[in-house]
This record gives sequence, structure tokens and C-alpha cells, in this order.
Amino acid sequence: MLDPISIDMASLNLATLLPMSIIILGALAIIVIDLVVKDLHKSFYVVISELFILLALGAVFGYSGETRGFFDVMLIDGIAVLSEGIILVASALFIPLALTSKRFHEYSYPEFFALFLFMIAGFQFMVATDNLILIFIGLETASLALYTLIAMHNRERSLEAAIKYFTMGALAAGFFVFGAMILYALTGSVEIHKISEVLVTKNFEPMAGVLTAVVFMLAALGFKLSMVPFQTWVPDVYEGASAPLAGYMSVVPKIAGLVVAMRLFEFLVHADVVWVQNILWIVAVVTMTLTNIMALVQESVKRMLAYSSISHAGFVMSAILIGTTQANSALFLYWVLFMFTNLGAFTMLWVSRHKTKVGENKTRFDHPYEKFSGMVKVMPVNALIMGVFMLSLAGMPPFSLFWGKLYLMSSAINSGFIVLAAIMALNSAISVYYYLKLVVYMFLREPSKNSSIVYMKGAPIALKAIIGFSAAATLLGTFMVSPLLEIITQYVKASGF
Amino acid sequence: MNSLLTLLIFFPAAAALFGYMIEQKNIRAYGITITAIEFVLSLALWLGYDGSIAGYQFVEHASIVASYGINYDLGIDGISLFLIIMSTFMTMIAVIGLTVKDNLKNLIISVLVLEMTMVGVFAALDVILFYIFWELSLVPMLYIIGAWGAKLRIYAAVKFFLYTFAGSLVMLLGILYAAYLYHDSTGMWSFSIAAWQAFSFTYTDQLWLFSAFFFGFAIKVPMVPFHTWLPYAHGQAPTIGSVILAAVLLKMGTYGFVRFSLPMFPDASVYFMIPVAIIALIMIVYTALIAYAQEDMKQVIAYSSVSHMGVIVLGTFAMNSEGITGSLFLMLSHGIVSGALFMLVGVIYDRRHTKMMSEFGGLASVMPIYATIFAVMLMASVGLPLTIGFVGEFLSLLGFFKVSPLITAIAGTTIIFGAVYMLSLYKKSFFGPLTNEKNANLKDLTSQELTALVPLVALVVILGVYPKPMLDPIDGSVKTMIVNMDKKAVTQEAKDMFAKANTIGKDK
Amino acid sequence: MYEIIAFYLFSALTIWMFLIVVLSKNALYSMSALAAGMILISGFFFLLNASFLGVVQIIVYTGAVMALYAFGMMFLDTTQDIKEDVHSPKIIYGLWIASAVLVVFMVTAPFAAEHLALDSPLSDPKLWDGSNPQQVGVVLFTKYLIPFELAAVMLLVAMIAGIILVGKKMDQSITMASINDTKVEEEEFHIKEEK
Amino acid sequence: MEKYVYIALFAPLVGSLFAAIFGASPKKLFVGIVTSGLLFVSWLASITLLMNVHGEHTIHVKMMDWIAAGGFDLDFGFMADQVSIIMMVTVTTVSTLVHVYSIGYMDHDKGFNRYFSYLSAFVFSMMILVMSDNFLGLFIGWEGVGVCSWLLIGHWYFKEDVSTDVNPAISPSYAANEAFVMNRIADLGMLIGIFMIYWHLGSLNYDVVFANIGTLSGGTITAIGIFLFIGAMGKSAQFPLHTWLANAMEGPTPVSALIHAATMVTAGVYLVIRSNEIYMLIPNVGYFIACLGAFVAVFAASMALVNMELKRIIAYSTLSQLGYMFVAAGLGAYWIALFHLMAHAFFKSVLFLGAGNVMHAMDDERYINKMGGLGKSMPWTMGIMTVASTALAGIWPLAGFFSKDKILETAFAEHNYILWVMLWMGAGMTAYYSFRLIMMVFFGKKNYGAEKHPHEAYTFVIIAMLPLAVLAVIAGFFEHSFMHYVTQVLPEYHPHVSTGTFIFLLVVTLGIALSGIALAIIKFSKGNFDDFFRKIGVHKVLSNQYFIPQFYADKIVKPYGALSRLAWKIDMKIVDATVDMIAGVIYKTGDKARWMQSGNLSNNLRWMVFGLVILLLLAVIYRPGM
Amino acid sequence: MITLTHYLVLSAILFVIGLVGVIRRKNLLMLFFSTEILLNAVNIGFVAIGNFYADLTGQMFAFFIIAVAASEVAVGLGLLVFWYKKEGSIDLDTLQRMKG
Repeated sequence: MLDPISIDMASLNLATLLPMSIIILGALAIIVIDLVVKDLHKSFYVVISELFILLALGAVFGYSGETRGFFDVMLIDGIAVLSEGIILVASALFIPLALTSKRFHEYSYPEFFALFLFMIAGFQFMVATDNLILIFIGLETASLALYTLIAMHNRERSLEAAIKYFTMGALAAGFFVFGAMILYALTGSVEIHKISEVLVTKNFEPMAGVLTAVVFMLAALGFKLSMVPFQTWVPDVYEGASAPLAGYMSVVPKIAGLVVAMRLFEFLVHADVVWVQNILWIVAVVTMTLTNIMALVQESVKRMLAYSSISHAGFVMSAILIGTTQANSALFLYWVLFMFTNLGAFTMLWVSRHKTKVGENKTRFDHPYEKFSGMVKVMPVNALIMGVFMLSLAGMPPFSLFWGKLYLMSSAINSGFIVLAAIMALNSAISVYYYLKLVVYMFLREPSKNSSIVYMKGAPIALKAIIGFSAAATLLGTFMVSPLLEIITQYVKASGF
Repeated sequence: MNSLLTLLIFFPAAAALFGYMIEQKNIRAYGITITAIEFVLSLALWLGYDGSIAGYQFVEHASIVASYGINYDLGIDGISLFLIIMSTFMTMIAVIGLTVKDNLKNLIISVLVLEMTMVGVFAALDVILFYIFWELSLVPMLYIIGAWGAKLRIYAAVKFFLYTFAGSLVMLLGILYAAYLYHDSTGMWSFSIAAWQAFSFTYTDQLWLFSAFFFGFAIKVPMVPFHTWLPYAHGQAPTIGSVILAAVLLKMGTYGFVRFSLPMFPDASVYFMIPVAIIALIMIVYTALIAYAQEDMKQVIAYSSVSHMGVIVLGTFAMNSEGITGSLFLMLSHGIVSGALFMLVGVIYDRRHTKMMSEFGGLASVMPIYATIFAVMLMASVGLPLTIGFVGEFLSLLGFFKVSPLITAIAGTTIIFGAVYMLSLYKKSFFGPLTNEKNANLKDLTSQELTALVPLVALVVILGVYPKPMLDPIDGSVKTMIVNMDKKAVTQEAKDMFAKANTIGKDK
Repeated sequence: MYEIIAFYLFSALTIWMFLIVVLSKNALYSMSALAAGMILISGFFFLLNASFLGVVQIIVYTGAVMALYAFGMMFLDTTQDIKEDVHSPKIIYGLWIASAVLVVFMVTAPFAAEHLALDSPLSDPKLWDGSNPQQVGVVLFTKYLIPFELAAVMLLVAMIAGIILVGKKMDQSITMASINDTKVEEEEFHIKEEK
Repeated sequence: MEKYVYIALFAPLVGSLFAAIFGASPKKLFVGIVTSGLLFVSWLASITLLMNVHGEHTIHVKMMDWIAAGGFDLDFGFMADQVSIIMMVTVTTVSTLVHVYSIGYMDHDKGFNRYFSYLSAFVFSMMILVMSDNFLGLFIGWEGVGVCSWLLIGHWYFKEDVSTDVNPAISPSYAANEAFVMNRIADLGMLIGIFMIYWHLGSLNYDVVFANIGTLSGGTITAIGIFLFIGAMGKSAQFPLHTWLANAMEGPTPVSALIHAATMVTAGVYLVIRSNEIYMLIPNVGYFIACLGAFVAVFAASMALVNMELKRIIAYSTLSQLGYMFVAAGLGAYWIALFHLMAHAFFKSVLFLGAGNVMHAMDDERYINKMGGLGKSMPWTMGIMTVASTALAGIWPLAGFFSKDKILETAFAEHNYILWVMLWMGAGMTAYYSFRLIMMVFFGKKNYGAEKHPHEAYTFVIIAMLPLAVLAVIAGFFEHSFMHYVTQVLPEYHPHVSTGTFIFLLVVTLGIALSGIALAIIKFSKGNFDDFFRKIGVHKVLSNQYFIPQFYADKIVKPYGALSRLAWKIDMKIVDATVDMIAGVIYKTGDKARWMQSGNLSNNLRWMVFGLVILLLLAVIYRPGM
Repeated sequence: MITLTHYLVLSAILFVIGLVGVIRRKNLLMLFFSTEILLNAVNIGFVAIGNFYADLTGQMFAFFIIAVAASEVAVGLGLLVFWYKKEGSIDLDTLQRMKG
């Protein structure tokens, strides 16, 4: 009989678990409530989950230096905090959208909110550890929940999207574990910091093995981060999912993936494994350029935004390649600003959802460009807000995302990636075209007669509030940058990136 | 009055916001009032300006991104002072002469926003701030051209936007690289123009940076071969659009040369002097030729302004204060004159809804006053002495003559070609018998149009006869600038060139 | 000695089974082949003295998973055979290249094996008495407690997902309703405004 | 004294502005009267200056500063030294009278007020030109007169373009533009000259420039001289920039009299005289000027021989007389040039005015072969024109004799016998064509229909002409006082020839002149002499002005148009197309790239595996740094 | 003597087989089978390595992979059935509404 194992609670450092456990608690609470009390109005669940998210958010910012917990499985460092912050804020912005007067299938389920919270928890675990096992499980939890959320929108499209996403996700999971296996084989550990130690001591021998592992990991994370050629799912899934969920997907899973990628690749980059640097360079460039060019030819605003968000992901991917503190802070700065703008843009799409479809191929798209023609005449304010979002995405100063671009490009230049910076510039030049296309439709075209447009009509106050909030954030980005940058840089520095 | 510049920049913007509350039918009066107030404010700037002080005045400072050295720095010197005044003035005139009816409110509002950006560009002393205004100016212009323009308006607007945007992105790269270099050697982040002007970059860096900035500016000016957006933009834009575009937006490019390229990269400027001059030559001659071939009045003037911008660029790169002061003055005069010409074309367009010269002929007999004012502006545009057009042109050419007599001699053909296309335009549309009976009973200028145009005529004559009050402050700042350039020049060639360009008689 | 034989036997069988899974036209065959393959794999686990895992493998896979699949297949008529003629040879090439390259890399694994860090610390020496299940238990409930809990959450999510997706409520879509007939929504607005 | 300078300068401007006020309104007689009056004032002021300025104390005023940038600092400064005073007197005299004359001539013109405004504006610019104390000020006047002549030539802008065989100068507006552009070409030369002066001497004021011009290298001075002279060639319509002058006759006749005979066209001569300090240092340039002058003298005269247009004949004679002046100036006899300039101004302007009367009487008939026998109906005009022609022909004792004879003498004295011979022939031709004109217009049989009723002009018009006629007669007698007066600033010059040669030259010159006259009178009293030229076959060449205008039209104007259209095509089809093409290519790439998004799940999966494979391959093949 | 290499090679081969399945299957159900193969292949690898290092982490990972596989099956089948109820087909090529 083996003797009992005694572990003192202090060493477990349970505080590290607090945010996740709050969220999970919330999810369970919702399920239980649903079991006990039938047909509560969704607004109840919305508020509940909102509150739990805010609680978790509060719990996150109790950060004091890098802490590991629970036998070093948990790792709460600066970037973990930052990314959790982004995840939670994005979720907090997303949830109230459920309070729409429009009928959405998913919101008729209390489980929707439970699943949503579980998903958040999954992402949180993903970013708050450097243990491949936990990362994997967190990722799977989140993904499985996400697939379901997409499918629950319950249209042919959303179902198709869910299936595509799921299947490719399964393959990606295969890649991930295989990569993990090789790393394990090489180092005998599944904790990234140990792995890096061992690899460094062995000076990355055998290189072939390391590269293989990197390749598989790159493939797996490339799927999450929608790197070419693993991006093929993105447009379809975004189109299938409901607009705000699409916006959410363009922000949250990616930041989680980015954090994992940072943890995994940056030590390789820093130990200048040239191969990894070059491959990342190529991948980033191809991603941002190719999808940019594809976005030019889209007829649907939603798909255009999908492609553009891929391109943005490629943009920030280059930050990982650069790997300096400035670059990493730029990554987070960029993503925070991107979150507001992109969520706002997608929400605007959704706010302006049509009854009758317009445009050439009426059956195909919900959000063709034609729908927006002459919007400024019908709803000047909406048009203005949407225009601001577009210009911001295009990197037009002084709107928020410009600062992200600026800082990222400058970080590229500062560490000698002049060509990369030039390509970034080129891409933003190209991207202007399709963002402008929408602006042109909204401001320069005449309104299309027959379409019975119900733009803001009946949009609840919460919705307006959120749009207003992100619009404000986008407009006044200039004033947010300085404080944001302070915080982010401090956190990133603290966690040694 | 230390916050005067801030007021000057953001007053129109605020007014634009409140503009939404104004009753549709009073919006024009509102616009005129606001722009007039703005103009008066800018005059206050002139009164407060002290020519004896070298360096920037009305300086304001606030931090935007402290950790990264991006600040809200404002200030003016003689170089930017009059460009600001000119912007506010021309905006006012353009709004007075406004004849658009539909959706007027949005138009006025976007004009006000545009005014903010224009003043901002000239008043900014922080590179990023400059860049912000520089880019932002595209947006209202896009709207103005695209929404109130002619048939091809959207194509024109988008082309204008994309072209200039692409150019300025290259400039942004340059800016970031310069900032990096600055940080590299001084160890701190700064985007302050003054700091960069004081800082001397190495020769090779200068070459790169100069090229990067050059792209942004050259497309804006526009310099051949990056000029093709201009005819579309002008051809399609509504009158007010063309007026502001020609009068102010183009000047941003040449202003950029004076503010950035020359003082920050003196050696590169000397190195690229002759190539740039040759491009300027091409602009002058080639576009003058094209202008002669046009059938559309507005296109003639559009191409002619490219040609004149060529002279401005030439003068800018003369490296002596004759040339640079001249080119700056020419910016002002060209702003006024070309603005006036576009308004005049607008006048006839409002009456006949065509700008084709073939449609006209013999207008002089039906619209004598119109014809007279047009003639005055025409003479100013071909640089007749005692009109505003002459001073700048003369000085610019005079300045560059020291650098290269041959190039100047060829550039001088502008006075010939200019006469050729302008006179043929005038002959085709105003002289000859009244063939087209549609023109038979056109009414002469209305009082509104006169109120817009007469001040311009007056200016053209007054400043032509007595340009001194403007030349002095400009010249003062330019002189100091040249001294600094000479100080921070790193190569001997550059120093020699400055010496050569600024000595009279035998070269030492 | 028997170890070697067992290994090769199991490998051969597993590969064969899985090839059937991948290649056979008939869903039933491939499913049963899959089940067989799973069991064989558990054989490897026993070989590698991971008895606990072997058991789990058999229970979870051949028990739960296969049962699930079986149920799934009852829903769908598997008789409809889906033609999988690869109408573009490049797929074939891609496929072969893929496998080729992969194998090549794994063959480099031996020289990888030499460099493997034999000195890398064991997870926790004092755990090395007792049987495999005990050890697993200990590790699972100490170091890997968090993942374990999260896995529980994951299974819960999966369960909810399964229930929702297959549930009756999914059959007619409210979303579509709101898109197609405008009336529903209009009414809703009116109600809202009255409130 | 300063105030007189200002009065003389600004009175015309005031008049012009006053007239401009009524520019758009219908004819107002007082406009004409007021402007004329103001010019008379200006004349008085000039005369006063003439009386009071001797020797060293010339008047020099600085009005206000103009342009100051860098080292360049220039102000509006005016000076009244002997030369400019002479010019002022000449200009004001002629223009006052022309104003008065115009009141009658433009009687029925719609643009009466406009016309006077332009005319006075012209005088103002001309005054600036002659009174300025620096080159740039001169340039102001230079351009100003150009613009005014543009306006005045194009006074009848509403006439439509016709083909060159109907009217060699296509239309007034066309002629105006031609004149302006041609002058612009020359002005560029002058500008460059000015640039050179500034960059070598640091100033543009005459006194500074002339004081230091000697310090410069010969080459520089030569260049400056040449460039300035190019400017002069344009204004004074010297070959090859001469074609505009003949076409400028499209303007109202008084304009031709004032601008294209008396004043503006002589500005070139004035420039050379004014900058004599420069040209004295570069005799070979001077010699070239003289040669060009002599050539033009003959060249223009020869075109006048056969031309049928009343005003063109006189225009050509103007050209050739300008040639004479340049000969004098080129040979260093500046005061003689100035003297001829003045004399010529008087008789040529009156000649034009007479022609004006004639054409008016024949309701704007321009061809002399459609006239004839007008002597009876308009005796006064005939008398005046005959006198003027005699003066032009250079018959003793009229003005032309003294001035022109001096020039021939100079040429001889300088031993430029070829020049002398050319001028001598020129004199003969001059005599011939002037009297050919007189004969064909006033004598012989009527060549016009009964519908025309020629009548003498208004009396006050004739009275306005008389002073000029008188001056044309007596001006010659002031030769010596004139010389003494102007040589206070201009270099002295006396052609040194022995008395014998002097007599000989006198005789020969008079002889050829008289014989020319005689030839004309005899031949044209009975029939026509032009057939002779037809016989020897030069007629076609001469009447087509040596085909030079045609040459310009075909070889310069047309190609320019073609070139510009080509440039436009390039701009659209190449430069702009390239830009659009780049955009197009990017867009197409995007369209192509869409097949990747087939939307088929198994394709997507294949893409993923494909990506994996590619990466692995890279890992195998591509091994940087190892 | 069976070394780690043998196991790694085996797991690689099985993984490749799984990939082959993923690539060529048009029947969604059977595609899921292939994904199961992928995971199992990795399991073998992990356990083998863990055994080699005398370290339980491998087994842990394998254990969790099994859990993941199970839940994936649940969700996957859910989607599959749902789709089949809507479309009456499990052929991937019918799943192509969105493209471009």
C-alpha cells in the first residue's frame, strides 16, 4: 500500500485558477438554473453570464509578477493576463448582443450561454499554461463549444460552417498532438519552458526532429490562426456563423492561438533558428498578401471582412517573427484595437440585417455591397460609424487601428525587417481598396429603391451601447494608445518576451 | 493667444459637428460665416507673427504617445504662415462661390472638415501629426469628388484616394525609419520636426529617406509620371472640389519638400537636385503640351497647374533663398490664380452644363465682365508682371538659373507654352463670332459670383504690385533654413553647392 | 523474444486493419476494422506496461466510441455508397509524397533516439513503487488534476452539444423564420414598443 | 521736378482706369475726351521735363520697393534722363494726337470706351518701359505693351477666322495671339539676359549694371548682349520674328499708327540704345545687329514693293525703317538711331493715320487696287500722306532726309560698304513703294463701285493729324540741338567723311530716292508696273512674304499641335494605362486565387495536408546556416 | 530488440494511413474514422516514449487524447446526424453552398 501524499495548499497557488473557475462556475450555474426553472427569458441569462464575465475580468487583473501554480501546470504571466483580458472583454462585448429583438435560434437555448462560458474557460486555460496537455485540452474544450455555437444558429449555412470547421479542426488536433509527441520524444517533457531548456542545452540537435515538431505545431496553430494554406475554412465559417459570432471568432480564438504560438516559437526565434524565422516570414507575408488580394474580389461584405481579418492575423503573425518586446507589445496593442474595430464592424453588419436580400445573386449573400448603397442618405449616423470602422481597419489615421499598424511596422523596422515593413505598407495600400469599396457604396452611390431596409430599427439599447462604445474606442483610439501601451509593455516585459 | 493654432485647427471641425443641427436652408450662410471667422482667425495669426524671430512661433506642445515620442506639436514660421492663410482664404472664397444645391449640408460639413486637415498639415510640427492630417485630408476630398462630381466621379475619387494613399504609405515607412535612426543615435524616441531638422542623418540614410519621402510628396504634387490622377480628379470634381484641390491640396506636396526633404536631408537634396529638376522640366514642358491638346476647359487648367507645379518644384530645389522664397510665393499665387480659374470654369459650367470649348466661342460679347475677369486671371496665370503670377515665377527661375542656366532656359519656355495654351483657350471660348445660339443669352456674373471673384482679382493685382509684406517673412524663414542646411550638410559637394547657389558673381 | 514477435504481429495487424478502415467501400467493414484496430492498439499498451491505459483504450474506444458510431450509423442509411474516385491524380501524388516524407523523417528518428536526453529527470521517483494504475492515479490526481477537471468539462460540453444538436428543437429554425417571414418580427417590434 | 515724372507716368493710367469704368457700357464721347486730355497733361509734363533737364542732374525717383528675396532686392524706380525724356516726348506727342484722332475714327465702334481704356493703358506701359531705371521695370513695360497690343489687335475679337488666302492674318484674335506668343519667345531671351545680369552683378539697376559691366569677362558680356537683343528682336519684329507685325495690322488703324509704327516696335531700338554701355564693349555683336538691320531693311522693303494691302505696305516700310535704326545702333551711332526713331515716329504715324482715313472713306477697303482717284474726294488726306511719304522717302528738307542720310553716312564712314549699298538700295525701294501707294490710292482711275462714296474725314481728325505732318516736315532741322541734348548721356558720334564724299553720298542717296519716286509716278500714272515683277518672276515670292508665314504655319504650328495631341495620347494610353494595369493585375490575381476557396471540405482538408507536406519538404531541403 | 524507433515508425505509419483516409474519404462518417486513427497513432507514440523515459507524462497525454477523441466523436456525430436530418446525405460534395 503506498503512503498518502501530502501537498500543502499554499504551494498549489490556487489563485491562479480563480478566473477560470469563476467562468466555469457561471456555466454550471446556468445549467442548473435551467434545470430548476424552465423558460426564463434570455435576458436573464445574458445578464448572468455578463456578470460572471465581469467577475472573471476583475479576478484577472490581480496580477503580481509571474506565478506558476498547481505543480507548475498553470502559468500566469503578463501575456496570459493580457490575453485573458482581451478574451474576457471581447466576450463581455459580445454577450449583450444576444439581447436583440431579432429572432435567433441559438439565443432560445439557455445552454447557449453555458457553452459560451465553457468556451471562454477553454481559451483561458489555453493561454494560462505552458503545458502542452492543458493547452490541448483547453483548445479542444473551446473548439467543441464553438462548433456547437456556430451550428446552433441553425441555418444550412451555419451547419455547413460548423461541419467544415469541426472536421478540419479534428485534423488540426491530430497535427497538434503529433507535434507534441515529437517534442516529447526529443525532450522528455511537455512543458514548454522545460522543452526550451533541454533543446537549448542540446543546441537543437537533432535539428531534423525539432523542425518536424515545429512543422506540425505550425500546421496546428496555423489552422487556428488561419495561416495560408490552412485558412480555407475561415471565409465559409464566418459567412455561415451569425455576424457577431463571426466577429468574435475573428478576435478571441486567434489571440489564444497567438499566445500559444508566442510561447512555442519565440524561444526558437530568439535562439535564432534561421529556418523557423524564414518560414514564419514566408507564412506571414503570404498570409497577409494572398488573402488581402482575395478580399478585393468579394461581393459580400461579410466575406470581405473574413478575408481581411485573416490578413490582419498575418499582420500580427509577423510580430512573433520579429520577437522583440516592442513587437510583442505591438501585437497586443494591435489586437486590442482590432478587437473594438472588428467587433464593431461585424455588429454593424448584423444590425443592418435584411429581410429581403438584394444584389445580383440574391440568394447567395446576406450582406452584399449593394445593400449598403446610399446608406448615408438613409441613416447618416450608421453610415458614418461603419465608415469609421472601415477607415480604421484600413489603417487610416487617426483612427485606432492606425496606431497598431504604426507601432507594429516601426517595430519591424527597428529590428531590421525593412522588407517586411515595406510589404506591410504595400498590403495596407491594397487593403484600402476593398474597405473603400464599402465606403464608396455607402457614401457615393444612390440608395437602392426596392429594398425595405430595417437598419437600427428595434435595436435594443444594449446593442446601440456596444456599437457606440466600439465606435468611440475606434474614433478616440489616439487617446487610448498611450495608456494601453504603458500597461501592455509593462506586462510583456514582465513575462520576458 | 498661445492656443491660437489649436483653435484654428479644431474650430472648423467643431463647427462641422454643430453643422448637423443647422436648418438645411441656412447651411450655406452657416458655412460662409464659419469660414469667414476662420479666415479672420488666421489673419490674427499674421498679426501676431514676429518676423524678427527665427524659428517657430505659436508653438504648442502636448503628448500623445509619451513612451514613443509622438507629440501634439504645433507651430508656424514664415513658410507655413501664408499657406495657412491661403487655405482659410480660398476655402472661404470657395464656399461663397458655392452653387451646389442637393445635399448641401453634407458638402459644407465635409468642406469644414477638410479645412481642419489643411490647416493641420501646415501647422503640425510633429511628423506623425503631420501624417495624420495629411492622410485625413483624403477622406473629405474623396466624399466631395465622389458625391458631387460628374459622370466618372467614383472612379476619379477612388483613384485619387488610392494613389495618394499608396504614396504616403511609402512616406510612412520613411518616417518610421528616420525615427529609428534618430532613436539609434540619440537613444530617445522623437518625431518632432524641429528635432529632425537639427539632427543630421548619414549620407546613405539621407538618400533612402529622401526617396521615401519623395514618393509621398511627388504623388501629391503631382509630379510626372505620378500625375495621372489629377486630370480625373479635377475633371470630375465639383467646382469647390477643384478649387480647394488645386489651391491647397497640391501645395501640401511642395510644402513637404520645403519642410522635410530640404532641411532634413540637405545632402540628398543636393544629390537629387538635378534629377528632380529634370522631372520638373518634363512636368513643365510635357504637361503644357498636353494642356494645349485638351478640348475641355477644366482639363486645360488641370494640366496647366501640373505645369506650374513644375516651376514650383524647380524653384524649391534651387537651394538659394531667391528660388525657395519664389517657389513658396508661387505656391500662394498659383493657389489663388488656379482656384480662381476653376471657379470661372465652374461659372460657365453652371450655366451651360458643359466645359467643352467647342460649345463656346464669342462669350466675350455676351458676358463682358466674366470675360474681363477671366482675362485678368489668364494674364496672372501666364505670369504677367504686376500680377501675382509673375513674382513667384520670376524668382523661382531666377533662383535655379544660378544652379543650371541650361535647365532654367528650357524651363523658361513655360512662359511661352503657358501663353500658347491659355490664349488658345481664351480665343476658342471667348473670341470669334457667337456661333452657338445656346450661348446667345447667357447672363453675366451674378452678384454672388462677383463677391467670390472680385477679392481674388484684387489680390492678384495688389500682391503683384506689392508682394513685400508676404515675401519678407517667408524670406526670413527660408534664409535661416538654408543656413541650417548648410550647417548640417555632411558632404563637401553639398556645402559647395550651397556656397555656389548663394553667391553672386564669380563662384568661389 | 515474445515481445518482438508480438510487436511485429500487432503492427502488421493494426496496419492491415487501419488500411481496411481507410480503403474499404463498406462503412460496416471499416467500422469493425476500426474496432479491431483499437483493440490491437491496446495490445501495444500492455506491451509497454501501460496496463491502465490499455484497459481504458478497450473500454472507451471499443465500448463507448464504437457504440456511438454504431448508433450513428443506424440513423444514416449506410447503404448509400459514396463514390470516392479521386478525380484528380495530384491528390494521389500529394498523398504519396506526404507519407513518403513523413516516413523519411521518422527514419531519422533513430539518430534522434541517440541524442534523446536520457538524463532528463523522471517525473517523481517516489512514485515508482506500486502498479501502473496506482501510479497513474497518483499523477492524475496531483499534477494533472487541472487537465483532468477540464477534460470533465470538455466531456460535459460534448454531451450538451450532442444533446442540443440531435434534439427535436433543432428541427425547425427560428433564425430562418425571422429571415423569411417579416411578420413575426414586425409584431415583435410592436410588442416591444408597447411595453 | 519729381512730380512731373509722376504726372507724366500716371496720367495715362488714370485715363485708362477712368475709361475702364465705362468699359461695358455703350459709347460715351467724354471718355475719349477725358483720356485725350489726360494724355495731353502727360505730354505737358514731358515737355516740362524736356525743358528742365540738362546735363548731369537727371531726375531719379524711387517710388516703392517691389520684390525682395534673398540677395535680390528691387524697387520701382524711375529716371528721366535725356534719352528717356526724348522717348517720353515722342510717345506722348504721338499718342495724344492718336487719341484725338481715334475719337473720330472709332466713332461708330461699339467698344469705344473699352478701346480708349486699352489705348491709355498702352501709353502707361510704354511710359514705364522708357522711364524705368532698371531692367525688370523695363520688362514690366515690355510685357505691358505686349498685353495692350494683344488687346488692341484683338479689338474686333468677334470677327471669325478665315483662310489665309482670304486674309493672310487669319483673324484679329488670331493675329493678336500670334503677336503675343512671338513676343513671349523673345521675352524669354530677355529674361535670361536679366538673370545673367543679376547673377553676375547682383543688381538690375542701370547705373549699377553699367558701372560694373566692364568687370565681367568678354564672353559673359557677349552672352548678355545677345540675350537682351533677342528680346529686342521680338518687340521690334526683326527677322525671323517679324511675321506678327504685318498681321498686327488687323487692329484698328490708329493702333497701328501708335503701337506698330511709332512707339512699341521701337522699344527694341530703345533697349539697345539704353544699354549702349554694354554694346560698346562688344562691337562684334553690334556689327551683327547692324547686319541684321540692313538685311531687314532691304528684305522688308522688297516685300512692300508688290503688296496690295494698304496697311501692310506701310507695315513693311516700318519694318525696314526699324532695320535702319538697328544699323545705326549697331554701328555705335546711338543718337542717330534715336533721332531716326523720333523722326520715323512722326511721319510713319501720320502716314498710318492717313491710311486710316482712306480705309474709313472706302468703308474698310484694304486693297489699294480697289481704290484710285481718291485725291479729289479727300484732298487733305492726300496732301498729308504725300508729305509723309516724301519724308519717308528721305527727300530734302523733310525729316526723313536728315535722319536716314546720317545712317547711310555712318555705314559708309564705318567702311561697311556692303551695308551702305544695301541701305542705299533700301532707300530707293522705299521711295518707290511709298509713291506707288500714293499713286494707286489717290491718282489714276477709280477701281471701286458706285456704292462707295468716299469723303474727307472729320475736320478735327485732320487737325489732329496736322501737327504730326508739320513735325514730319520740320523735325530734321533740330538735328544739332537734338544731338547736343542726347549726347549728354549717349556717346558722341560723328561719321568722319571728307566733304567730297559727303557731297557724293548726298547726291547718290537723293538720286536713288528721287529716281524711285519718279519711276513710281511715271509708271503708275499710266497703268501698272507690278507686271514687271511678275515678268521677272519674283512677284509670287514677294507677295507671299518669301513663304515664311507659310513655313511657320506648316513646320511649327501644325507639328506643335500634332505633338501635343501625341503627348496627350501617351499620357492616357501609356502613363495612365500603366497605373490602371497594375491595379488590374492585382485584382485579377485575386480572382484567380479564388479557386483555392472551392468550398469543398475535402479540398480544404487536402490543402491542409498539402501545407504540411510543403513545410516538411522545406524542412528537408532548405537548411539555412547548417 | 524493439527500440523506441520501432514504435515511432509504427505510429508514423499509422498516422500516414490516417492522413490518407482524411484525404480520400468523401463519406463524412468514414472521415471521422480516419481522424480516430490519427489520434490512436499518436497514442502509441506517446506511451512508447513515456515508457522509454520511464515517465508517466506520455501515458497522461495519451489518456487525455482518448478523452478528447471520445468527446470529438460525440460532437462530430451530433453534427453529422443533424446534417443528415436536414439534407439526407453524408456526401461531402453536397456540402458546398459557400465558396469563393
